[in-house]
Amino acid sequence: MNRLLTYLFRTALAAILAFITLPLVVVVAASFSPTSAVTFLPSEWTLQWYAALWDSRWLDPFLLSVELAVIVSLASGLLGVLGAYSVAYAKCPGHTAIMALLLSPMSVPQIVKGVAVVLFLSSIGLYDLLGTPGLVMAHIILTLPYVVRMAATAMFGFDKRLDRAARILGASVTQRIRYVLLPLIRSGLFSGMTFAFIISFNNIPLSVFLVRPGQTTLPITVINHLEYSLDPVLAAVNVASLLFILGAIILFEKIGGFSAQFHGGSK
Amino acid sequence: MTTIDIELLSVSKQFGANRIVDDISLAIPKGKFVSILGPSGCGKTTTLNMIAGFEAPSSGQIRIRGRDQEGVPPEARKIGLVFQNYALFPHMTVAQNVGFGLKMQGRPREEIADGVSRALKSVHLEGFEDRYPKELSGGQQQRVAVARAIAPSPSVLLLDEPLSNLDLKLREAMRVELKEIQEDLGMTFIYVTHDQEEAMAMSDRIIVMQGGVVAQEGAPADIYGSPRTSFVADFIGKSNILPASAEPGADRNLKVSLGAGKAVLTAARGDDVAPDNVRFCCIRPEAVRLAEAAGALDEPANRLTGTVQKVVNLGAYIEAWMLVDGGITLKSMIRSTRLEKLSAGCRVDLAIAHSAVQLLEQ
Amino acid sequence: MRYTALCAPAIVSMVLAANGHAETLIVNSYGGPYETIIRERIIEPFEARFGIKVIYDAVGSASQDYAKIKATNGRPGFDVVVMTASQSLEGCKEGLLEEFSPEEVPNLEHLSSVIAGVAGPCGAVHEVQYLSLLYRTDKLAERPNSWNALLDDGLKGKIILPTFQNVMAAYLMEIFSVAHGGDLLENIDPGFAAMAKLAGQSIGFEQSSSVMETYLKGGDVWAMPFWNGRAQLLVDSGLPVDYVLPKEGSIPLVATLNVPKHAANRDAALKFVNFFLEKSSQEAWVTGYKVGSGRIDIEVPADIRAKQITTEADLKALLLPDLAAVATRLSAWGERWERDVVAAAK
Amino acid sequence: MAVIICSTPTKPLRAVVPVKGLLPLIAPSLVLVLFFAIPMGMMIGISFQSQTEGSPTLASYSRFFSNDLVLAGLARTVVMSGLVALCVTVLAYPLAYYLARATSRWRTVIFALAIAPELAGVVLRTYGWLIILEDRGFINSALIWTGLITEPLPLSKNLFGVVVGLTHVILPFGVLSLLTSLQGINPNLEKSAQILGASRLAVIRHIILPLSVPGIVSSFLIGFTMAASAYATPALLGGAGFKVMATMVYEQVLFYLDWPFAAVMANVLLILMLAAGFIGSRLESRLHQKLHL
Repeated sequence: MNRLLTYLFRTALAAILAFITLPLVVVVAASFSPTSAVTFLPSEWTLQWYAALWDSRWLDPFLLSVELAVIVSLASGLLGVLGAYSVAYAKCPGHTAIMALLLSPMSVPQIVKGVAVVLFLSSIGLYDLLGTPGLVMAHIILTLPYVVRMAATAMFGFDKRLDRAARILGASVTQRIRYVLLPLIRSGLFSGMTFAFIISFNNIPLSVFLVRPGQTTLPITVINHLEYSLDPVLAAVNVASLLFILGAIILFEKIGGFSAQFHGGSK
Repeated sequence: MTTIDIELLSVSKQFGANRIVDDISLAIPKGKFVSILGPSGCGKTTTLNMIAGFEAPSSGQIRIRGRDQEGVPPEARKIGLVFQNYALFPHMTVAQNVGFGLKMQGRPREEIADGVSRALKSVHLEGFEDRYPKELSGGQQQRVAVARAIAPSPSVLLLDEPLSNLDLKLREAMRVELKEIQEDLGMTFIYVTHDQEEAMAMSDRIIVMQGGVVAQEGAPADIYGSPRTSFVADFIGKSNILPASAEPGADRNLKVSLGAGKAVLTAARGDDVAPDNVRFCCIRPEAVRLAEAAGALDEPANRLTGTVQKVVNLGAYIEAWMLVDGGITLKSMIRSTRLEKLSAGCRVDLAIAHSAVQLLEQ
Repeated sequence: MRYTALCAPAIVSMVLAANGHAETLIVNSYGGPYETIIRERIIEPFEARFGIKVIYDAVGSASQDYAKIKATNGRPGFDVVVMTASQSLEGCKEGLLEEFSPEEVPNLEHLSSVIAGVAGPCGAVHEVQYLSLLYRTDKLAERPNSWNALLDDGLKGKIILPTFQNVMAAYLMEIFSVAHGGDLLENIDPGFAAMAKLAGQSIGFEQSSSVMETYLKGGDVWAMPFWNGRAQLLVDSGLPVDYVLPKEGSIPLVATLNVPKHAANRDAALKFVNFFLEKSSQEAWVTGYKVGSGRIDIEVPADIRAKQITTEADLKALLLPDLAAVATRLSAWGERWERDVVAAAK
Repeated sequence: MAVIICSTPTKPLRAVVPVKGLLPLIAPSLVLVLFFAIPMGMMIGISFQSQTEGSPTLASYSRFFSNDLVLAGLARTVVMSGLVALCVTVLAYPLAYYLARATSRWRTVIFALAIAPELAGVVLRTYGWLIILEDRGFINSALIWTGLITEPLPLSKNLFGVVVGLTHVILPFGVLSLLTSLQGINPNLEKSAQILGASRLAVIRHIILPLSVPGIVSSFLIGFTMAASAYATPALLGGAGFKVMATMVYEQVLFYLDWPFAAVMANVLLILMLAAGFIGSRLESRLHQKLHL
């Protein structure tokens, strides 16, 4: 009976993992297909689509996307820590309501946010913020809830006696934050920032309205290309950016331990 | 006639290259209170987990009521288990917690209710049926945990440091109670702990573990009175443990040299230690007596002179450190009635019975 | 002054823009093959003649571009944008687009008045395509010459339709309406009736032209409505396809150059519009991108003339709906499309 | 009221910390107000405008609630989001349970795989699914080849395709919220139940499931709200045959240019999600009390 259950459980796990990976595998396969039709299991293999990526029409948007994602993850990391500090650590007055407000952008469809931001900037005459600065701000709105949530979870679990211990040893507020709080919430913060990075890097619905002429992000370039042709270069772009993000995550993991907070030790 | 309830035959457990339990064999008699005692990391919890069936031995055999348990999952072993942190189900009432085991056996509702009230009665928690665990104190939670474990009437109850989360007073009260419950039910208790006092207070037998092996097994008094290794001597109670060597002396006694030969004591000859193998000598503090009080001793004793170095008052007793001839320091435990006579710097005459000088091989 | 801090980066970037470059112009248009041809045939000659640096922006479809102009109240960040006559009219009405004057864009005079009228005063027609019937030459026995060919039993499950959010859909409906005794605007019941039948033939609806293309390329679809400019690109790519302008006529896709009301580089933008409308530019564009022109005085090879709209007669043969009136009906038609056409496909 | 709830037990802190605690909020709230609250306020304002300039009107709202196509779209959105939330939770549960309990080195690999969909762009995921689900896609070709079917099964351009695609996209979020909850369950509770005679199935039914209900609720909630506001996946996998609120908002903004109506749709969607969030959080706190966690 138990052996059967274990077997069933393993089979279910394998099936779920197959469900997760199948579409990715299919696209990876398509990116090596020599014909322009996107097919599964191409009969021949080619790297031509990857070679085509080394071109400013893909590289420039890629660099902009990277720049954007870095700025957005850093900024929302900073803002997220501040917000989480007030809500989860200092437990300011009305912290539950404030937490709900900080998370509220999550429940607005992105296109509505995009149009709203453009409308707002235009209506107060800040046309020059459209483009990369506006894009940064809009992406921060998008990513902030994730960072706040993860940083707040880490801070809720923070043992306040540690703070008292540091205080009795003479540490000032800033020293306590710098040497006690931040190191202990680091993995929560970093996973929030990693999410921010990924979300910003892959975003389409908000960016469509905010990219500036001549400065386009990678996903927007992909979508535009899609209007004209549906060829494996798209698959190649996606596979390449997936690899890039994986690399970025490994880097984050090295710095901050992205998955650390999801590993064991629930005490 | 005592029957064997649980038997371990050459059981080992390895995690990677790490040998946590190394070839231990045990036989636990039915209806006894048996403690597995050892410092953290000695393999006692792993042993418990193997008996419970949460971990499979890497080699060897575990038998419960004579049956090999290989491949038998925990739920089919019909034993009870009490955890250190109680592990009460937070979403169930006391009654639901205690009745869980009976419910799992598919017993009818009346029988479950019956079993629950019987179990709660034996831990003196009648009237708490509808409370939730978090509404109870630590001691009450502990009793619920015990009640839950005994409700399905297992023949064996495993207890994994069940008292260590309680404060001292409560812990001492619970010791007595646990022992009473065990005797009332006639159940086999296997009690894992690192607290030697606890083990001494309750057990019929103690199994001392160290580094994955059984260091000594026996009745509490035997283990205390004649520890077989310096580890056991040190771990159980207080003792003076000194590097020593021995050679045959007069009257079938042994001559024991301490502190590089500067002090010599006489020890009664035991049968189990060859003089050449002696490495340590162990003297319990209460065996280091003041000579005047020892006058009445009807057995041969070593006589020494020493200087009191330090005195610590423990209430009923005092603990004193004496520097004796030959430059050796011995700890002594003396009844407080003689307190007024002792202070640092006093010269005192001491007596240590030959039989109290124990010789150890390791 | 509350916005000083926020404005600072903007001011810096404006200063940099003013000092760092010579005159620049931002042109928003399409990507893909379009981009290659417009760069070579129009933008590079323009840069050479006027010494103005053109930044090419391929982001967004015409409707996304228009939404952006609307949201920014005429300051979308680009100076010239390629849209269609419908958006030219709408933008003019809303005051979001620059009205062209003959003084600033003299070449407007040379456009056929028929077609210039369609786009209104804010749109400079630089290209005319028409809705053609694109088909696989290897699958269809004979060349179709009527839109009704799409309703043939032989094409059941072998055609594909655009979704209503692709403007081809509304135009196709109007064409069928006219072909079946209705008109372009009021009496469109015959059009929807025909579309419902067509939906029964169709394997489905696709929003994106490129996805529609893949069905044709893969041979799952043998015929479909398609803008003839892109149809020609497919023909040139060597696929066994061809396209016709069926006898019932067709509705044109009148592509326009527009300048948003508050374009940063207005003068250069107007120069660019005028340049694109010059005879030589129009000839270069028509022969390069294989489309029709609103200028009827251009000289192009006979094979192109045969397939493209290049003459007054060609223009007069087209069905020209009142786009402003169509715009007000679009929403109602969209709902009717859901009820009559999409439902019929299931 | 709020002060009482959130203040720390020691008295001196009560007076000082909460007010000081508000200071760090200045920067994030400034950003939120400027780039979220005010713009959203403007969107709400727009929903009361008529398409041509004029005085405030409820015309777009009455149009919304009297139009059967729009209401059908709303119903589709709710059904789709509910199904996605269900599928996400059901599929995420075994994964999260495995991740919460496993100690082997496979754990890291499986964790990476579980969040992999999130790393890939939406185009990659959706086109992957198209290739698999299309009429001439992987599954249909395979089934036709084996002779099980002669006509392709309708796997895309309908509810099924959208639910599959969205479940795939949202699964990582479900896994993360369930993981947090499952990791909070003391493994000794499972051992206790087992030693009391509960089979693996009984342990799941009586211990794991009831104790992870808060995680299930939050996973369901995340699934619902994310599905309801997703645009790209329903657009590409649902197409003309399966329109939901998000795609309809997009059409109104870009194609019909009826922004007041788009704003009404967006607001209704927003209210739907806020309602779901409210019910969910109420349920969660009720459960916390009820389960005595």
